[in-house]
Amino acid sequence: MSAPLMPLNQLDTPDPLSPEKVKRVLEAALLTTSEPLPISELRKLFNLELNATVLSKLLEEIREKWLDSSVELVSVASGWRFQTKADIQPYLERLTPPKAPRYSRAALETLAIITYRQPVTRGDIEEIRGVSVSSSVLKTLMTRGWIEAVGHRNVPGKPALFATTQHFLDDLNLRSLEELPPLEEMRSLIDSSAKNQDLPFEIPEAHD
Amino acid sequence: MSAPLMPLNQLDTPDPLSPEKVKRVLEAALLTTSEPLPISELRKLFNLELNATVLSKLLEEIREKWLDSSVELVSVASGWRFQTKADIQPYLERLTPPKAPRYSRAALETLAIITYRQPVTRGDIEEIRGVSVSSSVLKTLMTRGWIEAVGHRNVPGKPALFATTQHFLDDLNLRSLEELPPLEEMRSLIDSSAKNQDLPFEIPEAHD
Amino acid sequence: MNDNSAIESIELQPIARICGEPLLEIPQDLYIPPDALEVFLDTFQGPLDLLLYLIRKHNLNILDIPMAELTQQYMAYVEMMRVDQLELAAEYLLMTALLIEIKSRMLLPNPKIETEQEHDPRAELVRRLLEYEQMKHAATRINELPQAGRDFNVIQIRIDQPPAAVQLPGINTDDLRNAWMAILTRARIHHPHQIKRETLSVRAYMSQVLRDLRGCDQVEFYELFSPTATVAEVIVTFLAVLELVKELLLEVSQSHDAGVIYVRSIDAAQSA
Repeated sequence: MSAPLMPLNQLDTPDPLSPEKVKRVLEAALLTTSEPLPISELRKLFNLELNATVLSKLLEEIREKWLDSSVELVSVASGWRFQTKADIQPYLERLTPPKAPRYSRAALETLAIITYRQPVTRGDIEEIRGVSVSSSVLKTLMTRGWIEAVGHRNVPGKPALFATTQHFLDDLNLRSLEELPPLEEMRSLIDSSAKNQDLPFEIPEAHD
Repeated sequence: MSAPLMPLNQLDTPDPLSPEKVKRVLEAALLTTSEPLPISELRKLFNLELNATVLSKLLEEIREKWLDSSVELVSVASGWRFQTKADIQPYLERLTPPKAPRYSRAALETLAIITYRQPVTRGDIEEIRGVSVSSSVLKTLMTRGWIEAVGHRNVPGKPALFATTQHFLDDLNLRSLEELPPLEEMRSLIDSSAKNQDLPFEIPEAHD
Repeated sequence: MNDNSAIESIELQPIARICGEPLLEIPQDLYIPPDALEVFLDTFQGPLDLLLYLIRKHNLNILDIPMAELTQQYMAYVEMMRVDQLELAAEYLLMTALLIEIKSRMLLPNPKIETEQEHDPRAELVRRLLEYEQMKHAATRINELPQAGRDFNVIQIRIDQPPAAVQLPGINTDDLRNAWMAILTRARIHHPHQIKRETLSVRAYMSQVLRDLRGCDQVEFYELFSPTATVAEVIVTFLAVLELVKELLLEVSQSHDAGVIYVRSIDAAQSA
């Protein structure tokens, strides 16, 4: 067993805090919590006596140790968490029907617009989609905790501005919005070989 | 890897169901549920194609594999479940400090009356609060060692007279009752909250 | 870049089924059988979506959309939609109006000098179509990402909680004060209540005197006063004794003039 990482506090923790012990404690904490735990929270396990670097290193070791298992340690937006691997999902679904709903196209498009154009108002979403956005779609995404109103635009009616939440990133296994697939450039809508004469305007480029 | 336990169902599960795979699935299922899972339930993971004996044997193997970990697989009345080991508990409690219990309003008011009006009978407390005082409230405060009966009033029924104890002062870090917020200060607070009308009672004053 | 036929060949999946009959594609003339309208509305997210479909899958040139026919048919749908989908009808109607506007402007002699490109309605429509298409793709990509609860589950096992040491509620002096204030406020609201003018220290010493007398038959008066007591303490103790006598909690007796004064708790006297 390796040398203790910090002096033994007899009253509080009866055994010396070896890296092995720290890893045991980290594992137990992460296995018992469904919410991701940030390093700042994990430090509390050791009365803040271990720094973030040490914990990151040990978490990485735990992650590697579990690689071959049916469960993996991942780092998402709000912190570290254990989760099952995708190949296990078909089995687990036999036990409990999938909890997550399948979203309608309207909901997914609304979510995409909020994700890539945030913060946006309902009006902005309607402008892009060309149809009205039903309240139920926004409510569904809010109930899931994926979007939230982060403010109001200072125009008549003071419409709410929606943005995605950290929970949304967590649920998609992402650490930040930057990890989302980048927006694709769309193929031009006007065929250059079309019989029409020169276009009297420039086609705007898709940009983000 | 051992021989498949059952014929491969191509559509449903792409890889052969080796004992290793079964154990991976069992582990994942047990790690995702905090409730114990009975064998009858675990069999559903494999479309009931594995019998209870096989599963019990594999569960036993999983249990042994986890023995040295901070988490253990146990078999309880309603089935199998993973749980943390007791030696990890002190660490986990640092993460989620148990929420401090609070006294009810009735208990706090009773205590305040005994503190400021001592010695008082239960009848006195009821008269001041305008509602009856449950025995459990008095019992709670007595068990805590904060109040005690210091005598009896010589009226029919000889009700006990309650007073606060030294232990109560100790617990509140007070040297004497005089260190409690003076009642005079309270009067000004009450006065400021009372708009117009005269108070229908005299405010007690603290002055020596 | 003429991949028209290629697209057509893979696009043989029915876009909808009407009464079991597959609707293979939206005809170029935009005629939609009335029975199919509902499915049609479900299939497309709105006029932008429909237009995008027509342009992408049928390589329809925005400029070549047969406006007269389209308008006629759209008007018919709008009539049908008005029953319960007035809002949606309005959106299709708006799109039709926009297309007609574009068409009519394109038919006008082309003024070669376009000063402000942004004001070309066709440019604006193309921009919107591209933006919408981009978001449609993004939606698909987001939906393909692994999703908690759908593609994986988070781990949560039980904490083996040993019977925790009972934690007692803590209070502080503010709690007491607030409780007392609540009582006073309530008393003021509900009924006139006489609370006597007394000092806290006297009440505290009353308790102390009773406590001192507990278990004794009687004590001599001077025993109630600590030899180390300050003058103030002596006075307060004396006031406490007087108050206790007044409240019939103490009995003070003296058998003869200048004799020993005895103090006994009436409670003790009764039970003795």
